[in-house]
Amino acid sequence: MANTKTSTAKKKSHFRMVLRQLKKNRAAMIGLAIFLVEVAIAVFAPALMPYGYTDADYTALHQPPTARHLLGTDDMGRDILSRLMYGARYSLVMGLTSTAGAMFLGICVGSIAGYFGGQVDNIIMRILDIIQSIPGMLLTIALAAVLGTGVDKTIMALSVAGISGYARLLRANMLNVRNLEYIEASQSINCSKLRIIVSHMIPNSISPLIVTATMSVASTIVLAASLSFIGLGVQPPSPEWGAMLAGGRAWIQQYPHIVIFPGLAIMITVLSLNMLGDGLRDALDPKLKN
Amino acid sequence: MAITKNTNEMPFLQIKDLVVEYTSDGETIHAVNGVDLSLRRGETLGLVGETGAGKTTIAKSILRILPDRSAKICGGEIFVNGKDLLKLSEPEIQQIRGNEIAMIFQDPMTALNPVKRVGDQIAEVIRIHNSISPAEVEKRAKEMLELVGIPAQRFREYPHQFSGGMKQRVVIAIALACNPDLLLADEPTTALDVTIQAQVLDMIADLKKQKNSSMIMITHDLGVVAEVCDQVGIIYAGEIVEYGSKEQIFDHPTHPYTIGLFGAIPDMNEDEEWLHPIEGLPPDPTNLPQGCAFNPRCPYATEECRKGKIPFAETPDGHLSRCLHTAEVLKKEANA
Amino acid sequence: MTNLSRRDFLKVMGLGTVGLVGALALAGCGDGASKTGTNTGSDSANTGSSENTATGKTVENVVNEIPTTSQDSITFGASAAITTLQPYLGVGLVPTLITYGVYETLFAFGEDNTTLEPRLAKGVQTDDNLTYDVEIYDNIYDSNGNHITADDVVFSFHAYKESGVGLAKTESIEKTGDYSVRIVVVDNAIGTWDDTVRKTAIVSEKEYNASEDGFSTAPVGTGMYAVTEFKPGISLTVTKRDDYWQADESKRAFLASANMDELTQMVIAEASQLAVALQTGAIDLASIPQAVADPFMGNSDYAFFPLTAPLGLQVYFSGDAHSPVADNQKLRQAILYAIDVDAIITVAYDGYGERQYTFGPSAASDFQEKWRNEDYYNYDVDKAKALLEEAGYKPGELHLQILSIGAIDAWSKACQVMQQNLSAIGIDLEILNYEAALYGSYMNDGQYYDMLINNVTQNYLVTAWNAKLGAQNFGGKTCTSIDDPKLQELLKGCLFEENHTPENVDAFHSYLKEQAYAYGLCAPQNFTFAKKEVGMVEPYYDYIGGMYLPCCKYAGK
Amino acid sequence: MFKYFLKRLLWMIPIVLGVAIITFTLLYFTPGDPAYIILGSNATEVELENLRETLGVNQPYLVRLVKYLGDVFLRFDLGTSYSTKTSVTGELIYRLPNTLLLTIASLAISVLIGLPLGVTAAVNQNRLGDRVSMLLALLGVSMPSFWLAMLLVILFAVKLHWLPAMGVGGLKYWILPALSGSTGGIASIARQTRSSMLEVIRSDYVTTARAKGVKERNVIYGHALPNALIPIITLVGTQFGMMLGGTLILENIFGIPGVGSYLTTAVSSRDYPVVQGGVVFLAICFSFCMLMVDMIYALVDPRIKAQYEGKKGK
Repeated sequence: MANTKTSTAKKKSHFRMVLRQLKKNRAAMIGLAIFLVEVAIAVFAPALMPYGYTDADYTALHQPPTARHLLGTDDMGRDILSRLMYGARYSLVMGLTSTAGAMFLGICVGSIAGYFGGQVDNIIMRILDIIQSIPGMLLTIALAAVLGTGVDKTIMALSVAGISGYARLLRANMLNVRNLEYIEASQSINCSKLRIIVSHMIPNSISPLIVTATMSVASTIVLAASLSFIGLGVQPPSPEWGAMLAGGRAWIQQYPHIVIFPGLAIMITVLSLNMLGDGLRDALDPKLKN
Repeated sequence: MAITKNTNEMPFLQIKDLVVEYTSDGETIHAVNGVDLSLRRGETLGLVGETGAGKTTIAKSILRILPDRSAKICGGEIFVNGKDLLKLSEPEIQQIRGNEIAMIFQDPMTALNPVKRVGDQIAEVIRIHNSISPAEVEKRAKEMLELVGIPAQRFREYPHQFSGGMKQRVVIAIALACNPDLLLADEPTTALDVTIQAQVLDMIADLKKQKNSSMIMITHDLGVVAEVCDQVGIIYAGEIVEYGSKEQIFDHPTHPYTIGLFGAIPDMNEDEEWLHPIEGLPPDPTNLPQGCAFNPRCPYATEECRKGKIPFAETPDGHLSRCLHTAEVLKKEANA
Repeated sequence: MTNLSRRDFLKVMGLGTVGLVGALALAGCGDGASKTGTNTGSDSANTGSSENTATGKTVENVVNEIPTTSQDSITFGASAAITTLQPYLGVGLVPTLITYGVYETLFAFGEDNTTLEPRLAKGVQTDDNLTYDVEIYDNIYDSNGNHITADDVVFSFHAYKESGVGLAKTESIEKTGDYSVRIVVVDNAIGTWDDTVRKTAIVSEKEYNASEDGFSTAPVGTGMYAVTEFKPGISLTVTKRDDYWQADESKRAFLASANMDELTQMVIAEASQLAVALQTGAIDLASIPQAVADPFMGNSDYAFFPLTAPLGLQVYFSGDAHSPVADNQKLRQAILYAIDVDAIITVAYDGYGERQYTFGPSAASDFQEKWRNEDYYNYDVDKAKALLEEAGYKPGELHLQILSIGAIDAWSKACQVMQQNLSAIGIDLEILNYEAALYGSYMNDGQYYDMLINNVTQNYLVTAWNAKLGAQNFGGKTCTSIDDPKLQELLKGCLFEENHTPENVDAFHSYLKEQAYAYGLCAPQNFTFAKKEVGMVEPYYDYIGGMYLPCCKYAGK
Repeated sequence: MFKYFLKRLLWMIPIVLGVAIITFTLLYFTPGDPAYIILGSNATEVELENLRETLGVNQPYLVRLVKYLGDVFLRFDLGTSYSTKTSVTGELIYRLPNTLLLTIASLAISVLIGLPLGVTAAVNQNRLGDRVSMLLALLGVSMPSFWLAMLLVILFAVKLHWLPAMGVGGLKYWILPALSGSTGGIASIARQTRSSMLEVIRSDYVTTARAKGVKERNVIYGHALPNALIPIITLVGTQFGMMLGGTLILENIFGIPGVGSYLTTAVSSRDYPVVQGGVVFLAICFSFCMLMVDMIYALVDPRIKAQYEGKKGK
């Protein structure tokens, strides 16, 4: 039923259509808002922080929330609010960069497997089977142990551990796209293999990856937090949220607030990203909408 | 306004002023706008119209299987054997579905549950409506399969092992399993290729005769109507615009839309340069034109057509047409 | 129901839920703020640890009336997981109930944790402190009735040597008679012979080979106790044997005493859970970390036994050429003066700890009291700044790295305090928090760091010094690659039986302090709380500071 | 069907071999060695070097790889732990029940609660029930399981003393771990069920079922749900993998002697035989469960079963 109501039919690129759809989704907007506020906090952390994130006040150990320290102090008398603000940098940086890294590497591997198919695809798929039969957390732990502790090495570990998910997803999409007519068309006008992959195949199989990427930024943040929780990943004194959680474990009984607030920070970040991810998924795949 | 063709005995099915609306994305779609129908036992009524005219909605409202979230029956009554189906409670209507009234669906590829055995899907409707032993249920289900021309050994196979035509036969077996009094066939052959269509139509016709059940055949294919139906109702934008016996409609089409429909059929023995489609586009159901819904596309439309509801008018040969200019249209058509 | 549009509904629900979680969290911690904890006794008199900044505070034992009777069995909690009971493993992996109670050794430390006493051995002769002839009793039987002879002793020594975790300084052992053996050791340094004969568990060869998991779950020893129940990773129970081979009480070694009939050790890894277990009575006794000790402090239901642990914290300087501290004595002294040891005690040990006055534990037998009043680099920022200038560095120029283990809370906090202290005088200290395994392969090589945090303890200071600074142990240099012949000469001057005199020990202490190669920071005060009903009168701690219950004194026993 | 099952089993051998080689290589290049952890800080370099020799940690890559593969695949001996000298296989078999019990309990709770939640949310879409459950599901998915575990410990063990926070024992020891383990699972299964049910609920065969007079409950659970199961089963499969990983942390918090905590401590103490043995052991359990998931596919959907029997697998 052609809809005669709309005026001139604007040239609506797929991307702008998705954005329009996304704007209508209230929850996604709330998620985006929270996420942007956090990015702002992370960027302006040094200015916003009431105290330096390493300033220790030995007279005020384990203080519960008071006027001076809004969220209280930790086991070394450092202000938890400032550490959470600065800590946002670690979580967001690690979450975003390792997801981007994993996605990039995954796309390379996936597109090679997807395009060439046959023996190449088989070998890559078997290697991915092997990697994926090691439970995710264990693979990340082993990689973190190999590469060592610290932010940069943790990002590498998380990226490498994330490759197989993206590779498999992209390959699956590429296989359906491969035998569509417009790929044969581009082959017929003898485009180079790389051009076909990059300009035709990837854009058309990328949208599910975008949804997975948004969701996996959230799960990567949790993974990074659990790594430092068990002593790998980011080490004290840097205020990574997982490390702060691990630090507060011994004082669960008298001073639970040391544990509660970092966890809350992780949850709110992950919540906002999940809301955004849900919105994106609905926007990209409308039939679930009504 | 109740219309009964002949008033001597109570019609088996009577629909009075049925109104159905869908809501999606904040907009309401007026699918059925005051339909009146009646059908005597053993008779077949053909409902003809373009897709989206509301034919399927009428059938589904009879069985009350409209998607309850987005669809709503706003008004009207549906009497079967004197009982108004719309007033029945859910358990009561469930007794009727599949037992007294059954439906054959349009697309056989999706009408059957892909993960259940074909035999079980037939047996299910038998088991629900008859308290008989499981062995007996299976026996009757196998009989139904044989009846629709499928060997009983294939009882335990799955839908994906059947061709389109075979699947439609299973759907028909399901519909007729409990000897329904009323059969609603929603374009049963549209999704099939031509050779299979004929077989399926013949099968429906003689099964109907065997079980003496009445039927509503929904289709947009006038050939099917000619072969199967006794009465015919032409539907446009959720309203019946012309209603009468098959002979009356085929011999004296009176309503401009019906005439347009017949005109659109390409004639085999004439070599035509161009086909003759009806000009313009079907109306937008969320914003129906005032008065007669056909007026924007009707060559005979006048100002009056755009005001208020157009009543039924009796045509010279005795059937009904919802048009103010019946005489003028017939005169012009006679000498064209 | 008023039509609540989709938008407002979501907003209300979202805020409500986040508020709910926040409330749950605050409710959880609100209770913590009042710090009354859940102990039933009168509100603990102790002031919150946050107010006072007194250094090294200790809390007196408040149990005034000593109970007259005690229980026959004790259930106690400890955080170390017990996964195996084998005799020949690394340090700290097997509980003392097994190493002292079930297995026996040729000799063992007496009550003073210093003098060796015979246990399985009857007597020993040696003229050069290198070759020893040891005679053992002829009536030794293990809990399965196997008779222990010289062959078993030789077998046990070889098994321990092959495991690779011990007897690195034992040359050889051979049988010289049914009940006598000859043992030759590498050198006659103090501690070498002690470690050889007091760490090797003597078991019956037949019994050991018969056990298919090498005594991992069902050990058979000659000791006073036998294992009655063992759930790996969960709990271990030992009970007193009535058929102990040494019937003559006067001849029994101190470690062979068994003042308690049945002992059960529960594995409770989490500090807060250890406290809850003691409060709820699931366990009778436990060493409670300071962080969760509040409910028991000054609580008259619990007897309290504080101990300054011999295993404290030390900081070392690298001798490797790459490091600015290697050949700059003034810089090392400036750094040591800048370190605020009392702040470390406050932060790392929640205020309960004691300074060290030399490189090693103050409880060691060759520790000299006069060292306590010497200026052992007491915290003095001005002197530190002056020395830094003398060392040739302006504030902000110097960047140093200290190697530590991220997972050990006390070490990580001590480093963070030192980081703050050094930044106060203009030195940027970076903390290399590595995993234990990585730390282990870097610690004995100065090229990976400028400073190192570590801990060492022995019952003699000289053995501790030799273990960390003895050149022969680290390929010609100290453990942090410092090459100083005078240091080695002074070390050898007090390491052996004949020259282990106070003057020589003090000479080495003063030289080491002067050169500031290595520096003792502080040691924590461990708290052991026991329910009154346990009736413990006097505790016994072994040389590493672990309480060994069978040797403690109980009322009415 | 059985032929396909056997083929997949045979196919697991090269995969497990690959896992063993990858793990071995990863560990070989991990800096640091177990000596310090076994001997403690009192040990001198001479003693450390002596232990490294005994353990054979210094041998070249190929020598150790061949010896290791020979042990595992020919003699089925996963070796003994460096620190505790106990046999790795024995220890893993002792610990596996705890890990599997926790993982399967969490998975069962997730499915038993997540599924009906998802179905009811889909059935009355956009009504109150749907909104509330989907919002809670969103919260459940966003809450890190180890933080939730600590919150539960604070509330139920430390403050209220209703439940033990640690250790292994009767049923009440398993409540908190299973609850924190399954919250994430409940949430993601509910969300997945809702979306795949929404897709299925509009399809024609559901209308056919209604037209047959089938009661609404049976229409939803009897006809719609079986068709919506496929994507849900895929999710449950991946959930199992994630939960197996997740329990590593929960075992750490609740002090459950499981394979997870055994491996995490072994990785940080470079106990190579334990890590290699453990990962191979977990990989076998994991791929076996993935195979079970594929078998369940065939049970639920005859089309996939036909595909398995017809051509060579996926």
